[in-house]
Amino acid sequence: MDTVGLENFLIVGGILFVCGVVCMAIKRNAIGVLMGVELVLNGANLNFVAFSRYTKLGLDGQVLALFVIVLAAAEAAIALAIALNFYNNHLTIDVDRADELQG
Amino acid sequence: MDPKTGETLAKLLTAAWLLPLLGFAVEIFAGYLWSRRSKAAAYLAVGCIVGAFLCSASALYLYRQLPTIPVVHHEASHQHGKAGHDETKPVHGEGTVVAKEEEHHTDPAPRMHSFSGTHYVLAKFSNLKISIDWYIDSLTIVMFAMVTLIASCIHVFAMGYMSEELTEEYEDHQVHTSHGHFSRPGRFYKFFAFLSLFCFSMLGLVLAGNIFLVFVFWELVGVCSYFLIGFYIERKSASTAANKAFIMNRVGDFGFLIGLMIIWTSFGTFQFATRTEADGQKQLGLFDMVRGADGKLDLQDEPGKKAVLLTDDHDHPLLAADGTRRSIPYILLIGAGLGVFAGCVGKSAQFPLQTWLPDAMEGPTPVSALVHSATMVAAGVYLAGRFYPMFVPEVQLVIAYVGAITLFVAATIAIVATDIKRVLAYSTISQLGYMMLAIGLGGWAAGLFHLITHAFFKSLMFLCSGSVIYGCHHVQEMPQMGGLRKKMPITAYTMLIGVIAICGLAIPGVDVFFGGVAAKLGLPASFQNVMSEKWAFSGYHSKDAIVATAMTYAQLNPLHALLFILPLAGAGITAFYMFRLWFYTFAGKPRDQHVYDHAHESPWLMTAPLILLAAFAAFCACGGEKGFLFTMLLGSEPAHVADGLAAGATSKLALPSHHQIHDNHATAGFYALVVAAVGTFTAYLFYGARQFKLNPSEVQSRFPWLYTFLAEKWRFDDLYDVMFVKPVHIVARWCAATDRLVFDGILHGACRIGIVVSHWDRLFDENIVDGLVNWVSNVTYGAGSSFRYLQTGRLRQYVMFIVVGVVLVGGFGLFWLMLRIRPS
Amino acid sequence: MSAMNVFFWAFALVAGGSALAVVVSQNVVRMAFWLIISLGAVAGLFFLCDADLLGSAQLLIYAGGTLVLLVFGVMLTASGPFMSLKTNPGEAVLGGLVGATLLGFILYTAVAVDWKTASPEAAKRPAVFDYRVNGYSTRPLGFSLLGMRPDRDLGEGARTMSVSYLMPFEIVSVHLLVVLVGAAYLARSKRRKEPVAGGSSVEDSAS
Amino acid sequence: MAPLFAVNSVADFIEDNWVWFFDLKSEQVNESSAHLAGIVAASVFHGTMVIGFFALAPLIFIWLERKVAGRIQDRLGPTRVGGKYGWLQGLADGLKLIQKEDLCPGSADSLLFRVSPYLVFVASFGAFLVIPFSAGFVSTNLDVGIFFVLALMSLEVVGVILAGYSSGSKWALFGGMREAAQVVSYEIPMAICALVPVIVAGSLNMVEIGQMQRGTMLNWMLLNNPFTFIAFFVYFTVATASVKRAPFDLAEAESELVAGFHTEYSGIRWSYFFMAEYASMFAVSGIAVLLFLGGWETGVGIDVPLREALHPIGQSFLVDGFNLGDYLGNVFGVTVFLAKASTLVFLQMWVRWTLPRLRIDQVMTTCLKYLLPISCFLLLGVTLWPFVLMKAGMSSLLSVPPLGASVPKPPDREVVPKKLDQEFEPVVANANEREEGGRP
Repeated sequence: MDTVGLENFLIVGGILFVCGVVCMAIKRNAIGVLMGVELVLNGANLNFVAFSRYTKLGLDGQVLALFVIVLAAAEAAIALAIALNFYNNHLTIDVDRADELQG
Repeated sequence: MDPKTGETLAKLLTAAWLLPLLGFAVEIFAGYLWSRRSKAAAYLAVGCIVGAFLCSASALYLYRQLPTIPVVHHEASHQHGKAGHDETKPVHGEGTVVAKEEEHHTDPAPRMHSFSGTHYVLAKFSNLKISIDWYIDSLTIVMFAMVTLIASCIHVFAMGYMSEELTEEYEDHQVHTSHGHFSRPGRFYKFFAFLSLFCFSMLGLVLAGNIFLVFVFWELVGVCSYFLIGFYIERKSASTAANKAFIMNRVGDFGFLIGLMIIWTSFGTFQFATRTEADGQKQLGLFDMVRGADGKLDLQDEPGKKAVLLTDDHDHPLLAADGTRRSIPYILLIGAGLGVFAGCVGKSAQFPLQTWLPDAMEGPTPVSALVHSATMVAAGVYLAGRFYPMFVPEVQLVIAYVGAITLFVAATIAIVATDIKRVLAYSTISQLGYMMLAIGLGGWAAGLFHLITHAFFKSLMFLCSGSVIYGCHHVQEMPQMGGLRKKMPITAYTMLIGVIAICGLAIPGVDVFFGGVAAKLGLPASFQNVMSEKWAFSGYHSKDAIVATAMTYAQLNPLHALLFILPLAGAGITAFYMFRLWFYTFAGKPRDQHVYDHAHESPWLMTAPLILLAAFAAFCACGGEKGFLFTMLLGSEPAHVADGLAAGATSKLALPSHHQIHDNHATAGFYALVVAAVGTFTAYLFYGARQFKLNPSEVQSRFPWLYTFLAEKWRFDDLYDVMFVKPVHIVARWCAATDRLVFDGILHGACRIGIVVSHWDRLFDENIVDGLVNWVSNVTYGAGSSFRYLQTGRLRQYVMFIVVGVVLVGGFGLFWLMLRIRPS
Repeated sequence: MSAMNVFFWAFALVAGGSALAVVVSQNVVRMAFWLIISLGAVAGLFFLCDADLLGSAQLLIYAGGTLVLLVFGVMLTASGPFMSLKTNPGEAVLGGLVGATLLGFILYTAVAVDWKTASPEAAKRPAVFDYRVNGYSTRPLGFSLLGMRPDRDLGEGARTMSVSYLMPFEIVSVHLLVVLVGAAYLARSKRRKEPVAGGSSVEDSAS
Repeated sequence: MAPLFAVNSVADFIEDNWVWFFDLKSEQVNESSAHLAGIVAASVFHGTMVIGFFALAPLIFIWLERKVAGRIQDRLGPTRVGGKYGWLQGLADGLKLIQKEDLCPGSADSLLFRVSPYLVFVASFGAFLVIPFSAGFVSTNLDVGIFFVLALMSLEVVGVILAGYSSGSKWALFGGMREAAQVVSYEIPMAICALVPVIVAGSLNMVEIGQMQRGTMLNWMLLNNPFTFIAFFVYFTVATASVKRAPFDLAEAESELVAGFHTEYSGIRWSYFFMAEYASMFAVSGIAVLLFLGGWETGVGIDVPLREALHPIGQSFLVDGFNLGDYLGNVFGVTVFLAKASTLVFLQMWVRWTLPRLRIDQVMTTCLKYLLPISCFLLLGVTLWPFVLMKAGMSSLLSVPPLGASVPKPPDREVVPKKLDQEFEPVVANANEREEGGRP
């Protein structure tokens, strides 16, 4: 008997999501922030896939998850390039130092 | 064979027509692609025009191979015409008998073929259409040959004459600027481009098969003439002359346009000849509609409603839509004729529009030779000839008088002119007058005959004068020349040939002698014909024909005796001033030693055309009335016009017929010869003789008023100045004053008001509008300044904001949901 | 207890625990390591959902690609061995609180909604991508990316193009190309104009 | 991995999830009729066999490596342990490594240092989850098999990087970074080359790909068309590089980096790296065999008759649903597969001891400037190849039925891609009729 249902997946997704958000919020390292973003995306992805498995969403959920994965890879590449540039300009990777645009 | 030959002829002549256009296109766009020193453009132009000449010559050869049309119908009408003539002029019955006897002898040239067709339809309005037509008869072909031959010679001559333009830096000594002489890049290529364009236009004019197309090319040659007269556009005199020529021509062309409008509205076609289209539809031509085959105008002679009824090519009446016969009011036909003739007057520099031609001598001499003597100005005569069947007797009388007056006036002015080119220019006007006179008098073939011969000897003389000018380093005043024949013998003697030709001198009695010899020797008939003609250069034959026509006309219409007296006198005057020119220039002693010392013969490039043209000037009319050229022209003569006039008896005028003219030929020739000889001799006495020399200045001081009158060109320029220019100036001055005072005043007032208003406007703008905007911006700026502290620039803080925002929104949302759910 | 339950709880625990470890770790490379574990576990969850292709893609792209990239980034931007940027404890506590609240909301939503009734049609028909019912998802997925929807009977007159993914697929592929070029452009090494005090290793790290 | 959970509730687990682990061709054994004891026996048997193979193969290969190296270098290699050929040398090495102390350098990041060997090990052995040894011998018949294998093997590099980084040594770091750069680069042409036969087959399922190549050697993917032919050699080169074998073994270049990323490792953790390396070698060779060299087929056309002959033997032997004859056929297939793969592994060793090591820049240049464009060209070419055939009016290059014509349609596949051209239809129909009697 399967006692595992949609809710379980949603809970795991939620945990991943919140971990990602918190990671984004408290990490000073730019790459740490980036990892937070990846976690958030994965939490969302997990939801998509679970919905596609357990509800009528079907193929759409998987396709969306696929797109998210692909775009996340793209985003990671760009973000890392930005981080490298940032490091080249500031000699640090601390995002708190990136406050030149403050009011 | 006929249509096929017609096609071949059309193709040949079209090629000859379009070749110069090709040349023009290349020359004007790629003329100095490599260098302004390159003669490439000239070679191209010469190649094109020589190619055109070869095409024309082949066409001429082909055309001569065609059998002539049997003259049955023509004979009949001729007879008929004679009969009518007999009725009107019983006095000359004797002449008819003579004519009858010599019928086959005096009419050696039966009608020749004519062809026509369409290249391209430009516009079509139901059954009316405007198209690019061609019309080929012997006149077309002769004109083509003449134009291309002369143009070829002149192109070659111009290669030498214009060689000074072969430079990057041409200094114009006649234009003075604040920095000395004006200098510009050479325009050698441009000159030849315009020459090519001109040739194209002229050939197109000749080939055109409808009057509208003639008008198009008419304007094109006008434009070319404008460009070429104003070739030295920086010279004030040149640009003025170009403008003058153009404006004078506009006056004539205005008449032409009116004529065109009348024709278009009355006939619905512009086409000359009747022909069957490709779709089998018959397209009636103007000539067939107006006149029947016998040359008669079908008059509807109601009082106050005189009209000409239109017929088709088989003399069947043409019906309008309502079943009545189509007709054209007689007055309109006169208007059309006069209108078209007005165009001819302008183009051929006839009285009263003759003043532009002498000024046109500002152009380079080859231009004068080609455009302003040999071909373009002859276009007027050509058109008059081409349009001849459309002229009613009244119009013809006008033409005759205009021609007569022109020839006399121009000849008298030529006596006192001293500029070598101007003498030739007046001579040209005078000779054109002869041609017009001939056409007006019914001597169609004579007039066009003179057109051809004149073209040869006048272009020859112009080129000679060009050679003189070139040799004397741009000295044009005859009083500074003299004795030049030793320095430039070829020029001098070719010029002499031209002078003799134009004067119409001949050796009397030689014809009889040689004719006898030829008969004795048993030479072929054609040789006998040639030998028994007078030994004279071309001008004699053609002018003789005109004088003979005039004499016959004067005999038929004694009221118009002046039309005989004026040309006769003109012949004497012509001889006088032409020999004056030659003696002045080439004979005697040098008057200006400096000019004489530096004079030199022109290079072979320029003298070779002279020799060729001299040969043609001398011998092109060989055989006179029985000669090749005249026979050719006669083949296309609308001879039935004269007969038709006589038969119709619509007018009190009578036009001479061939045999009548022939009767008077010998007599007239004798008169003309005597008069010319007297003129020549007088000239010799004045300017050539070493002993018994008469002094021209004495004559001049004896009749100062006459001299001044002639030197000021009969004061036509003054007259026009007073009549047109001054009034226009006065009106313009008034307009200017009105403009300055009234309109400018209004404008200035409006401006002042505007300034005052805008001053107030500015105050409003600066204080109220700007104040409002500034206030808004200040407030915005203040708000932004206070809000900017929210923008910390800390990434993680923003994330927190987002999360907290989501939590808050979620919390409120949940709260609200609970509130909603609980009551239910 | 079925194997599904076993695997689900195992993967879920690994995924959640590792995610938590990512948050807690101070060293970036360790964070990356935990992230790999977490993402791998998520891939396992994908497999449990019969999303074979997605699971493999997750492994290949995330674990194999993105994370290598991340580790590269870490090493290229590290100014010393085992570098770590300490989080302010206050911030950490605040973040934890806010995160906990957010988690509360999310869990409440996930549990409170009856997903079967929320989507009534889903209740009527069996789950779409159960391996035992409908077979593998790879081919339908591939077809849908090519513009066909074999899994769905759209009925008469359906606008088939509007529900397939050919267009997004093309856009994403072009997007990837652009990203490739853009990242290469952004990350290219720029020679420093003036030497920076104490930054002797800058040249190496940039190259 | 199965025994881990078998402890809990083996019966329940297997009954629910047999399809996850041992795909015993479910056409004969449907869920309701599965007999518990037989399934358990089979699973235990297979589990033991696969695990045993995983454990034993590296030992054998290590011995083989040393022997081959010795022969190539004109020496004898191991001679003493276990008799004449020193065939127990691997075991002796293993024992020695297990006995060694598990060291962790002081400057290392101890957690990562300890964990990364496992990561590498799991990644390279995970590949065997989906590699079929024969038509019926595959632990998981995954529909995205080849994709999954490539994905898992790409994880290996993470472990290497972490190992290099966490060692706290510059040799290790350099080795790890080199490895990362190299493997990440070579993964791309490797995946593209693997896609070339996948496009021909129209399936990612490795069992399907293997079945398509049944029959004679002409049916092998290698000889299917010019592009797959070239792709095989490119793939083998790239695979050699991606498992960091010489001449591409820059990550552990002894002459430059001491031992590269595993400089600081010793004992059992060190041996994990080596077992992983040899497992990877075998895995990429197995993939090459499956994709290009006919998988478990001998290539001389005896397989199908042999299986047909064996099929009637021992229906429902011992347990309901277990077919002894088919099982023996599968064993034969496994033998063929292992032989082929081992040959390729031998080839890799041969290359290692023959060719000198490249420089790192040469390695990268070879990949990015040559192999990558070539593989892209191959991909393009193989995509366009059917059109070339269509224009030429041929069904295939070597005038054999087109690939996969003899494979019965899988029952779980509902949508069949439409054939490109109608001309292919009769050929397919004939092939189906001819092969109808064969084992499905």
